[in-house]
Amino acid sequence: MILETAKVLEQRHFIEEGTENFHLLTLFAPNIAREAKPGQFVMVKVDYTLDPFLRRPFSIFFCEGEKIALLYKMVGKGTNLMSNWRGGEEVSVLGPLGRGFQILPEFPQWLVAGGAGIAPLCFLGSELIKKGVSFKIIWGLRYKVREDLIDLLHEKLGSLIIYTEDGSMGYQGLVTSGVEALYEKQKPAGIYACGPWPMLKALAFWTEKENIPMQVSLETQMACGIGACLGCIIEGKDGYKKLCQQGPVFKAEEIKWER
Amino acid sequence: MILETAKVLEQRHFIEEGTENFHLLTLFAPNIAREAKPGQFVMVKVDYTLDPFLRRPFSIFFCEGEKIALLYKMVGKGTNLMSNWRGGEEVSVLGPLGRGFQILPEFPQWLVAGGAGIAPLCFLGSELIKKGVSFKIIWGLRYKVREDLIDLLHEKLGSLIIYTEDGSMGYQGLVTSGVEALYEKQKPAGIYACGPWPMLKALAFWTEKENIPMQVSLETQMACGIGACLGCIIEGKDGYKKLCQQGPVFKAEEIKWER
Amino acid sequence: MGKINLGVKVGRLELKNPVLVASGTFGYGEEYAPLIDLNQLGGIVVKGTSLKPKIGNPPPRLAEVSCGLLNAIGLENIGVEQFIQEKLPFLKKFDTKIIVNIFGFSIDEYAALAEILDTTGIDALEVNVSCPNIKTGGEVFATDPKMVAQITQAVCQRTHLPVFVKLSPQVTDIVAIAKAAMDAGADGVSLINSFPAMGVDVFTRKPKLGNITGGLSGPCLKPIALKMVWDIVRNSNIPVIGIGGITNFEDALEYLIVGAKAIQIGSANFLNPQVSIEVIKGIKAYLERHEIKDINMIIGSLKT
Amino acid sequence: MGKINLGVKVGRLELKNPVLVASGTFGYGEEYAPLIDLNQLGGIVVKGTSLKPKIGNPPPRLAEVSCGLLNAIGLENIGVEQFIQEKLPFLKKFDTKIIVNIFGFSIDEYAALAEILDTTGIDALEVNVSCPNIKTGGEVFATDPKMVAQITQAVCQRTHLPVFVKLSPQVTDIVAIAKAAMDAGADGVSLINSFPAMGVDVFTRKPKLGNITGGLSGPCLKPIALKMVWDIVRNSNIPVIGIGGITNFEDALEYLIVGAKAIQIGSANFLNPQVSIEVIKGIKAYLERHEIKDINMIIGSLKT
Ligand SMILES: Cc1cc2nc3c(=O)[nH]c(=O)nc-3n(C[C@H](O)[C@H](O)[C@H](O)COP(=O)(O)OP(=O)(O)OC[C@H]3O[C@@H](n4cnc5c(N)ncnc54)[C@H](O)[C@@H]3O)c2cc1C
Ligand SMILES: Cc1cc2nc3c(=O)[nH]c(=O)nc-3n(C[C@H](O)[C@H](O)[C@H](O)COP(=O)(O)OP(=O)(O)OC[C@H]3O[C@@H](n4cnc5c(N)ncnc54)[C@H](O)[C@@H]3O)c2cc1C
Ligand SMILES: Cc1cc2nc3c(=O)[nH]c(=O)nc-3n(C[C@H](O)[C@H](O)[C@H](O)COP(=O)(O)O)c2cc1C
Ligand SMILES: Cc1cc2nc3c(=O)[nH]c(=O)nc-3n(C[C@H](O)[C@H](O)[C@H](O)COP(=O)(O)O)c2cc1C
Ligand code: FES
Ligand code: FES
Repeated sequence: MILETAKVLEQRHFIEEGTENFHLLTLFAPNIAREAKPGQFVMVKVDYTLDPFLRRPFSIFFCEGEKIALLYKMVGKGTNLMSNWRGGEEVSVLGPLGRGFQILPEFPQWLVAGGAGIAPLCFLGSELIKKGVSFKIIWGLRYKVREDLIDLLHEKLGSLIIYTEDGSMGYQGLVTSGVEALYEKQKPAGIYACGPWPMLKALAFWTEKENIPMQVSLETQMACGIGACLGCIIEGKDGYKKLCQQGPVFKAEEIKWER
Repeated sequence: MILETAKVLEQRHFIEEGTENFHLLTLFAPNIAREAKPGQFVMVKVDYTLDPFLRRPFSIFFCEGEKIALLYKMVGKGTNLMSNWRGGEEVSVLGPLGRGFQILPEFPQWLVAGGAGIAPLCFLGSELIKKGVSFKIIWGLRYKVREDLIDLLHEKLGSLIIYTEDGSMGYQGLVTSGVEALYEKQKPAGIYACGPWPMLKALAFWTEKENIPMQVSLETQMACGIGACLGCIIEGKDGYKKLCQQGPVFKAEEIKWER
Repeated sequence: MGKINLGVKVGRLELKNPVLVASGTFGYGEEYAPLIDLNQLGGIVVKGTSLKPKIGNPPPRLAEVSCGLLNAIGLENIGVEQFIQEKLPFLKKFDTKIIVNIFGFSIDEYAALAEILDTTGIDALEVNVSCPNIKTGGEVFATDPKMVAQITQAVCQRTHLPVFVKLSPQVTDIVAIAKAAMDAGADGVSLINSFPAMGVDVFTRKPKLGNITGGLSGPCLKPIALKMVWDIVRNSNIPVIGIGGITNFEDALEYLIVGAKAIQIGSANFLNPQVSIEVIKGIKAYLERHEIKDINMIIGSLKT
Repeated sequence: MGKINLGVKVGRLELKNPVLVASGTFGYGEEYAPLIDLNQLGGIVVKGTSLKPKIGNPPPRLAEVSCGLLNAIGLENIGVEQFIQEKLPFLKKFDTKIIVNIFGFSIDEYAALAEILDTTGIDALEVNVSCPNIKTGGEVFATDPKMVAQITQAVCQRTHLPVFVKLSPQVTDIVAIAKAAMDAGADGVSLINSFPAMGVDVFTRKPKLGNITGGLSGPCLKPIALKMVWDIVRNSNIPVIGIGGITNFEDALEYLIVGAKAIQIGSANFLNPQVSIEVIKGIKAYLERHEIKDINMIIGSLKT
């Protein structure tokens, strides 16, 4: 765990009328990059004034050499400020934090992402490629994303299966229907998933029924990111868990999915 | 008085090791430009988050056609944020505010500036040139400024007399000694001054003694800028005055200089 | 979807929408008239007014702090007579409610102000009790339920207008103070006033305000004010006007959802002179988006 | 210029510098040990500790607000026994003072905690009185001078350690509470604790916190806390530890200049884990620049 002054190497904006918008921030952060594992996250200081007040958590999207990259959506004031960062700026990054994915030996494995949930799964996918583990990656979106973002993902991960709710890219439908369709052809040895709660919940019930081990990367409000404030708890089946320290990756069966 | 969404046309940074730093922000603000008079100011919203919370007041440095320009020093978080603005950005500007200088018919007139106090006097000087009033302009600085800023001022105002405390540009000494030196050759019909309080105070005592009419542009903390909050008062000889409404330009004799 | 109703009733005071501007932050309306259409506002609460003109505190009177503003204006005002003669006629031209914020240093002064203003054609009184009681040697009225009750009663006896008592947040039990005001005849309470606070310039080692201490206002206070409004509405039926740190329509809705019947916007007017109009528009758009026909269905709708 | 003295004495507690980290924001020290050198700190106030472990409130427990943070952790902690066995040995390795923040729901619980911790080798107790008294049906101890006095006395009777009582800001008269604590035997008071507050998500119309209400902390509170410290120091000789919204050395100096003998940094640790070290460095550089040899010459040096 390192508090590092990282340098912005590049920021790419995947923005276009009618697409889901993403931003890709590449940082020179050699110390964090050296330690980072797929599924871990960083806490980014977004401003030098006090509004926004807290750091913002982001999964590591990829980690190559001395660089780490974050893929994020602009949803509020913090990410808005971040989207203005340009090459050369220095930003304070705390990481790598939390426990990452536990890579299973069996395959095939499936990586199931919803929206910005692609971020930790991309890093995981690169790692699986390195390890020679075969996997499929399914990405669910509300509507299409810009082609060059898809190109980037192809480059990192090979082919991927896309579902959009409005059918504007890939197959039409929810990512969960994609999973079920795929399941008709093949049973996975394990699933790693990241995305909105309803998606993860649906997958959790389904994998339980089908008896497929699943790891999920969850989100919650955070303050410290290092286990000190006890603010980021999430309800597990056997009590509260600190998401920043015991997670953000959990086994699906540890989590209390009914709320 | 107009609340205008102005467009940043250009920002120039007069920054160099060993110089006093200035920033020149040129705004497309046709409605404000149409009404502005020398000595008036604008209130600029510096951020879209709530820290900093208040607008920041700046004198109009020049006003040409549909453009206004602000010349400012970076002293804190608001001006720091402003210094990052680039061409094309939209910013909220309230103005023109307050009462400007009353241009006297007699000449010669002297414009005496300290530091960023040059801002309102530059606009005034341009106006005097238009009216064919002859004037001298004396600018006191702690140390030198970048040559291209001087060039810019030459272009707007013709020649100017510079005093620096460390002698790194122009004459060495305080601007007040410059005024006294000049006085040996010529008595001005009136003085307009803007700068730090001690400078204005010294000038006020001196002009009183020498019986020279002087107008000063003052500064104080402000919240509304339009006379509503009663926060910007300054002690006049006959009671408190609202700087934003009754000023920022006052006759020197109206002000209580002892504090 | 048909027309949306934004009208609310706070005690006897009917407002065409729940958005007011707060005392001391909107002058006498005339300062903002060149910048916004005053007719659109639910109401204007004018600067705190006393029997005689008041000069106020020495400068500096303002200091910016994190997400807020410190002020020590010292209740400077032109006095009630000059207000009636010079400021009120202008305000009356607009189709909006005029509420006069009054303060005194004795119960008699409050009563006298109520009487003078009763028949001037204003729409309500807001009683600022955050003043030291000069008779008891300076204890602030607002912190003692008995004193608040006495002032309220004295005011209500001398006026036919709706009366709102404006509460200070620096009390242990805000509900007790609110109840005291209601039992004494108020139509409702408005809260919060600015919070006693201070700042220091560490380089000169002097207080940032000429008066040493002042009042804190702005978004920094909102979570505190919201909780106080909630404390009152869940423990009583008292009509509440919520004040504190509102800078956009979401902030305003937070108060309404918690249970305030109307809100006031203060310091944010400085940041954005058109904020009140934007809040009204924002609330309306929110209701449309959620297909809610009447603002009153939002008020007190917090899901706990 | 010779060596600068940063050492201060707060009641019987001697600190090598006046910069502490606040309870609940620094865990048990071990979480921050990889990021900063704990030896440099004046002291560490550990997470609020109760007799038995506490599970805390349901999520969400945090919400960001303007220049601040709402939390409703619900005093989750591992209990005093587990603290002594699992956390204290690690903390003792460092050359810094260890202060344990304790809380209970009855006077007996406070007394028992004081007794258990007395001989464990910690350096002081901080008594968090912002808890509801379950015997009287939930009234918060911190708002009643009599209850604060009783708790303080019970604690002081069972321990030889310096005792600081941590005050809640939501009271009418903070000076009365501070005096009650001192008269009952405290070495000093620390203030402020977080301020009762809340937030609402206007789209779901639900409270932002699982517990509905929570405590506000952060820079938004600083001007309020500073004024409360000032109220106490100018009306008494009570040693005060100032807390609230400190994010840099200037903030810390504001408290010291007003008269606090030491300060605690809370939420800012989240923003910048190294803030406490930067504050110590900043204070030192300030003293050097102003040619002041001893931090004690700054304390209470406000020019009014
Ligand atoms: C472990 C972890 C990893 C994450 N990884 C990524 C990532 O790789 N890419 C990405 O785009 N986002 C990621 N997020 C979510 C990201 O942290 C939030 O989108 C971001 O903090 C929003 O900041 P903001 O200031 O722009 O929004 P705000 O103005 O703070 O809020 C805007 C909206 O976002 C929601 N929000 C704010 N903070 C969080 C949060 N911590 N978690 C969830 N929702 C939040 C708010 O409730 C609100 O609805 C991650 C979150 C966690 C906890
Ligand atoms: C009518 C008027 C006209 C002005 N014209 C100019 C101008 O043309 N060019 C220029 O560079 N500056 C001008 N100023 C000063 C300018 O407003 C401040 O420098 C600016 O507000 C500082 O903002 P900040 O956020 O960067 O500093 P902050 O972080 O707010 O403060 C940094 C320092 O600046 C001081 N300061 C903050 N606000 C003011 C203020 N309103 N007046 C004086 N000092 C302040 C603070 O006390 C502090 O010492 C003018 C001020 C007034 C009142
Ligand atoms: C500059 C200023 C002057 C104020 N004057 C008064 C006043 O005269 N009477 C009063 O009751 N409240 C006064 N207030 C308090 C506001 O009406 C309001 O209660 C407070 O600012 C909180 O709201 P806000 O956070 O929206 O500003 C004043 C506030 C400010 C900032
Ligand atoms: C997440 C969190 C947990 C806290 N837990 C405690 C606690 O257990 N005991 C206590 O006395 N104060 C607790 N506090 C209050 C802080 O110690 C401190 O008094 C308060 O946050 C104000 O300081 P700040 O503005 O620097 O954060 C907590 C604060 C936060 C933000
Ligand atoms: S974010 Fe603080 S404990 Fe997890
Ligand atoms: S700044 Fe508000 S009256 Fe002048």
